Amino acid sequence: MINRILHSTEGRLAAITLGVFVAMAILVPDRFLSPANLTSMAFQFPEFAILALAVSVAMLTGGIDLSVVGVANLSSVIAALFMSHFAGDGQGAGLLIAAALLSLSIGLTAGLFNGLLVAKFGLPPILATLGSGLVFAGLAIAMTGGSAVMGLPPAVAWVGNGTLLGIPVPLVILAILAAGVGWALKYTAFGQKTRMFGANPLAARYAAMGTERVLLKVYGLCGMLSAVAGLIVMSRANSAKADYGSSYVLLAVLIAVLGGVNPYGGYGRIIGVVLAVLSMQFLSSGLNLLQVTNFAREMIWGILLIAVMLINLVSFRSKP
Amino acid sequence: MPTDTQPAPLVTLEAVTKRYAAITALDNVDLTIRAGEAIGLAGENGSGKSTLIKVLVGVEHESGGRIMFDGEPQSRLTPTAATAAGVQVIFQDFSLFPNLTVAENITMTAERATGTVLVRNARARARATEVLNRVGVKLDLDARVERLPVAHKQLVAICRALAADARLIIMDEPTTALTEREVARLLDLIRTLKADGVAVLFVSHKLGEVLEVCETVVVLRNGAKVAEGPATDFDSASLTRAMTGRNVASEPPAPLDPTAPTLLKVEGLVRDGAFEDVSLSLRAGEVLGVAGILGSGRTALAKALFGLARPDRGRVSLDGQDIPLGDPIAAAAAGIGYVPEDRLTEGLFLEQSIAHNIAIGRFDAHAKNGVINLGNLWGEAADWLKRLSVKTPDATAAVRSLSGGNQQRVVLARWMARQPRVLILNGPTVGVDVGSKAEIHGIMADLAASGLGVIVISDDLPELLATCHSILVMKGGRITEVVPGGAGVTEADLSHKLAS
Amino acid sequence: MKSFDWKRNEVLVFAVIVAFCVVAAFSDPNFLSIPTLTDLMRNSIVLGIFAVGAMVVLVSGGIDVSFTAVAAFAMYATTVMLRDLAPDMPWPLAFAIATSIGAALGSINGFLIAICGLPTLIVTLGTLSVFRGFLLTFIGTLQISNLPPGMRDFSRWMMIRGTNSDGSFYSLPWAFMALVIIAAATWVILNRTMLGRAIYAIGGAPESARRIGINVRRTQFFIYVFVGALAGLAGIIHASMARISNPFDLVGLELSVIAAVVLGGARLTGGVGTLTGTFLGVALIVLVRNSLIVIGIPSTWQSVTIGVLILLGTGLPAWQAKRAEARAA
Amino acid sequence: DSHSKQLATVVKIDGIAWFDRMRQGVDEWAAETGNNAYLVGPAQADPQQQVALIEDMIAQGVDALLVVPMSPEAIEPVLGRAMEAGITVITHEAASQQNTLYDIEAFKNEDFGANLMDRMAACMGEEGEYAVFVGSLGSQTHNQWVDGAIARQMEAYPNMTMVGDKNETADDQQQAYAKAQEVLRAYPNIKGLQGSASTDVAGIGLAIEERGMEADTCVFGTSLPSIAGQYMETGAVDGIGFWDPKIAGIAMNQVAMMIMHGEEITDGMDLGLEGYEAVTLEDKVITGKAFVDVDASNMAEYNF
Ligand SMILES: Nc1ncnc2c1ncn2[C@@H]1O[C@H](COP(=O)(O)OP(=O)(O)OP(=O)(O)O)[C@@H](O)[C@H]1O
Ligand SMILES: Nc1ncnc2c1ncn2[C@@H]1O[C@H](COP(=O)(O)OP(=O)(O)OP(=O)(O)O)[C@@H](O)[C@H]1O
Ligand SMILES: [Mg+2]
Ligand SMILES: [Mg+2]
Repeated sequence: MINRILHSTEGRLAAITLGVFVAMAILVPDRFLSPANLTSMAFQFPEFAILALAVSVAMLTGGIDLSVVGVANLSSVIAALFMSHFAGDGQGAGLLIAAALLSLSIGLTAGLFNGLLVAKFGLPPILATLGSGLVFAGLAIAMTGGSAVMGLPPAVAWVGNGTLLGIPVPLVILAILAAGVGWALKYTAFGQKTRMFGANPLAARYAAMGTERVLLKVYGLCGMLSAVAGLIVMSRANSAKADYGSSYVLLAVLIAVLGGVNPYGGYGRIIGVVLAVLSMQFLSSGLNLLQVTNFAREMIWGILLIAVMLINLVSFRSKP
Repeated sequence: MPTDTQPAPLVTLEAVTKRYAAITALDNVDLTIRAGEAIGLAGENGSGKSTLIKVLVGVEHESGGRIMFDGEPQSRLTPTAATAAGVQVIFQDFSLFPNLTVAENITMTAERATGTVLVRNARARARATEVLNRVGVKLDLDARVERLPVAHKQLVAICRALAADARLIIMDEPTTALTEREVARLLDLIRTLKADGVAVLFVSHKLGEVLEVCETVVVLRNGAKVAEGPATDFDSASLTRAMTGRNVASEPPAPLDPTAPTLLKVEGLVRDGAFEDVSLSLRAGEVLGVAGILGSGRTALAKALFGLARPDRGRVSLDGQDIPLGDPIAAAAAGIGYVPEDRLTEGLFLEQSIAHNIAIGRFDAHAKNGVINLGNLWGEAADWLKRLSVKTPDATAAVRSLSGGNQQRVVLARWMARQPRVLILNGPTVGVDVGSKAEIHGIMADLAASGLGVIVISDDLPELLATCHSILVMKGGRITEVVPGGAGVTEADLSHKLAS
Repeated sequence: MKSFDWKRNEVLVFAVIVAFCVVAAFSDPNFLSIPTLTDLMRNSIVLGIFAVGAMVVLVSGGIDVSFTAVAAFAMYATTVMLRDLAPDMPWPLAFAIATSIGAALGSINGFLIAICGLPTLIVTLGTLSVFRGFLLTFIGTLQISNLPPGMRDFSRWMMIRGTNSDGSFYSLPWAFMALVIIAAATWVILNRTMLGRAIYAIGGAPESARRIGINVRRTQFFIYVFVGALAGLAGIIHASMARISNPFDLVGLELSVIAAVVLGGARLTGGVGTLTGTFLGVALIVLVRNSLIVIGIPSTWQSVTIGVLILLGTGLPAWQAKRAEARAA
Repeated sequence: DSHSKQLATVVKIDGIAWFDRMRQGVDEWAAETGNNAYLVGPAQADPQQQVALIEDMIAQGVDALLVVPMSPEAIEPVLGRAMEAGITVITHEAASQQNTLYDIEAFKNEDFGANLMDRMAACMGEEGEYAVFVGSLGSQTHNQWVDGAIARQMEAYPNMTMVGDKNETADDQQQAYAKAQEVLRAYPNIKGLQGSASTDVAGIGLAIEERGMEADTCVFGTSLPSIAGQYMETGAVDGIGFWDPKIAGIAMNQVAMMIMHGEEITDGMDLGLEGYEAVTLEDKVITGKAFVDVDASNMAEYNF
């Protein structure tokens, strides 16, 4: 049984995540396991986990989305401008819903733009999204002059800071999105096509699969996920700005890869991504409690990534 | 015969075994190759031919047994050592460098063998030109190989092997992409090589070629050597029996019902630079062959019919309904299917499961509001595996694990599951063994019998003659003639019509 | 005879550069001047060396995002070493040390990629974090602005010097020669040696390369060591010219460098890339980054401009290639 | 023991000279008072990472949080949570911060900017073109300095003109250098350049040195002697202004301690620290008079 678990990438990752958790619980037992710390962690990781989810979906097709943070900020800046413009009218929740829909549609549009670049114009995804990410971030700067948009209605705070039945709202949103994306990849025609396209784009074309549509949908989905992450960031910062979370791009890529998503396409499971996010967060918070400098944390992430790859390698080789 | 005066054989294999995990790809194979000798290596798909070659040149390492060059045992042979010993290979997949030029590809191995550190362009180009002349083809030395048609790539691969001063040239199915004329040229070349004392190990599914050029024939089955003897002892039938362990007979196509309705109608189709003014019609139950020499536009036509390329002018209609041009999805929806030339890159999702490879076109059909009924989907895939008797214990295994013939059946099953009206097969039996080949021909006949229209593009003239009701001859992008299939015309006639 | 291919990326990028210069010259007649040229050349040195390395890796079918961390590491470690142990060390020795540190870090990439066979993107993404994290955790975080005299001497060593009509100076440091030498050496390796052929070969078809006896692992290992060494050298040149050794520097440039190289026609899938294209790509990026004020684009729109440029620069050729492919199909 | 408190100073980014100087102050203060006071900062200059770090500090159960915000707006909610949890929150360089007990400012930002302008104008002979640089267009303090300077120029120096927009340097010396080159090319007659990020004047100074324009230009800005010193030596940079982050760090910890001990902060109070001898209190903002003017003549007095 244990052997079976350790034979799958996700199984090994689960073991590692558990290992990190136990190690931290032993090293700083009182504080790591304290409710305050557990809640704090639960508030922290959803925003970049959602970005990692978006990157993973793009990676499944053999692409990548480096524009996630740009999209998140552009959509939240526009939503914030919208809300601060109408905030005086006092209809908090209604305004929030309208703003959320607006930001989702911005995310979708930005994502479709990426999809268009990749599918119709044949740009390599890494450059298409690098360039479009700069454009999205740049538009947000141009709209705001670089400063933060404030004056949001109080209802906004609930998205990033509230709880639902005692569970942090961002975590609830993440759970719904992860489950939804995981389910869609497995049980819908779109999900199956995404995976198959990633495995061999040329053969997908020869099999009369609508490859352009699939790519458009994939990047559109990435854009919407990014917009959700943007909403959470906006709510947690109670403002929107063009450069929030700019360090999350490479982190999201790192998490996706650590989660076992094949950057060349065709393989990846959402459960792996979730486990990778958890192990990162446990490590990160634990090391903070141990007062290890944040630079060491960066190093340890890198080591973790390479170590997981090496372990995968060794266990692939030792298969009978 | 006084054995002591005879030099040690060029290559000797003693009880060579190669295992990949559970699979025994080579099982105690003995083989001797002497200077100036051509040996034909025959066997069905997956019988171990390519593996034998890889072991012989150090790309893979034997799990047991001994390899000797000139009587010297070789321990842990490397490609460099094999090249140094004068062994050159034309790999089944050509193993060329698509990003390099023709000249660079041809001279790469030879130049490396000289041990030079610096590139000697002038010398290399002279060498490449010389070899190209010897093979009798004209190619632009500076063209990137990725831009060449398949046949030219194969010629480059052949030239590369010739450019090095080889003592043994191994040819793993070197004629699959070549037309009759080029094959004849290659066979001539092999005779010259032999006269010069070069040995040739010739692997081919085209039994006629093997028997024509080789003096000895070795037959592998399931990795083991099952027959060996002078070529004169074999004929096509006995060789087939040795390879498959049974008799395979080809049947002529069932006669076409003269009242069958017209399915596909193509009128004045033009794609500048590829084909001109193509008109044809295909009836239900008809198998239509397309023959032509290299670059005659057959593949371009097939792709245009399937929407992978957009024709400049003309109409295509199915059951009287016009099909939008340049859109494979519309073509597939209208009922046209296409089994591509290159199975590995265009046909299969190698790392994905066999079931996925079959189901690729059926996701939408089994989905309601986008949600797939997985039970039905996999059930259907399993059903097709059974109907086409694909040999695999497990539909969830990666399709890579199947042999060529079974892989081709998977691609066929994918299209059959979509119940097309017209199926276009491009090189349906390329790299497929005799046994599987006959079965694939059987599947084609069944399809036609069930009312489909089938278009077959092939370089294998006997195949076209045996399976088609009529055959279109394409030359320079135009259909120049329509000849009847079956016994209506002989292979030599057809070959002449193409070449003239 | 090779016929000239007008559709190559190089031509396109060159045309964009010319167009940009024309617009800039119209809005500011002083734009077309020697100081502009020397400024651009000076600003291209470090990016150019990085780009050469990135190009070689792309040609071999890999991708390296860790080179900026290697450069920062080599640069800062060398400065610290000089400051604490041998302040009077002449610059050639210091440069040799930085280059060796770069090569050593590159060999870690090489080991993981060539020997262990891990995917290049993942490895270098990991080592990017590791090198940077190690540098900042164990070697130091404070920028050193009092550079050892050797490094300062190097930065003041001018190849070209002149006075403008308005009395200001322009100058080009000898550091530019480093770029020229590296370009020449890389050109020889790629185009005139069998090693270079092997690099193109493994980028085009690794399995075929293995079959004809090219030692793929050794070649890959060499590439990552070479790129590491280049990065180390670029790092120390950067510190010398900026007169400051800042361990936070450089990291973050990696994707722009890769974008410049691809702009110049190198393929992300490997096997294709030229030095001419690479330098044109670098020139374009440097030009745009440093001349937006001149053509009147406010800095709030800078990010959009560079983004659009990357999209156009990679998009037009990609679209052309796609159409050409559709035609050839 | 029960008197010892845990005070976490969370800064914009860890590892740079400025905050290392602040750490010195925090460490000295901790040693002196016997409290567990320390300084932390994110590895990258990203407001979200600072938020995450503050979350972790709250979870650790610190008694006081002393924050130098990367972006005051972004940390409003998390500081709100900290205050709800009963943590004593003090900020620095964030006069607009809502969720804080007190914000400590070394000086009034507009005054500081105007002071730099006065020094630059004097150097320029009160006439000619000048340009301004900010670390980022979104940085409140940088913009206040520069706006204060521009306002001062408008009212007092009619013969001076600003050329171009605010130039953004991303707090990066290399970018400041490239931007300065560009400005020098675009406006060859320029006489004044004013920087905001501590690395701005260094980048500008390098560009000036390379062109040999040390004597023709006046470069002023916020910086530290350790960064700008070598350019002040050659005259490429003419003068810098700053406040001592070490004292600011001590001030934050001190004020927090006073509050936890129930002491009240009043207008005109003496915090017992250099430059904070008579602070003004306006709403929540405690403002000192702690700016230091440095040029080549007195730079040797400051070793950071
Ligand atoms: N790398 C490998 N790993 C596992 N099994 C392999 C590998 N390479 C070949 N095989 C297996 O070894 C057997 C022999 O394969 P081989 O390619 O030598 O056959 P072949 O006679 O050349 O067939 P074909 O006519 O299709 O070229 C097959 O069953 C194949 O699946
Ligand atoms: N003589 C030629 N040499 C090279 N290319 C040619 C020549 N004639 C035509 N072509 C081009 O080659 C392309 C490929 O032709 P196509 O593949 O349709 O030929 P084919 O007869 O189907 O070949 P095969 O079936 O052997 O692949 C066409 O698009 C055409 O533009
Ligand atoms: Mg084979
Ligand atoms: Mg063809």
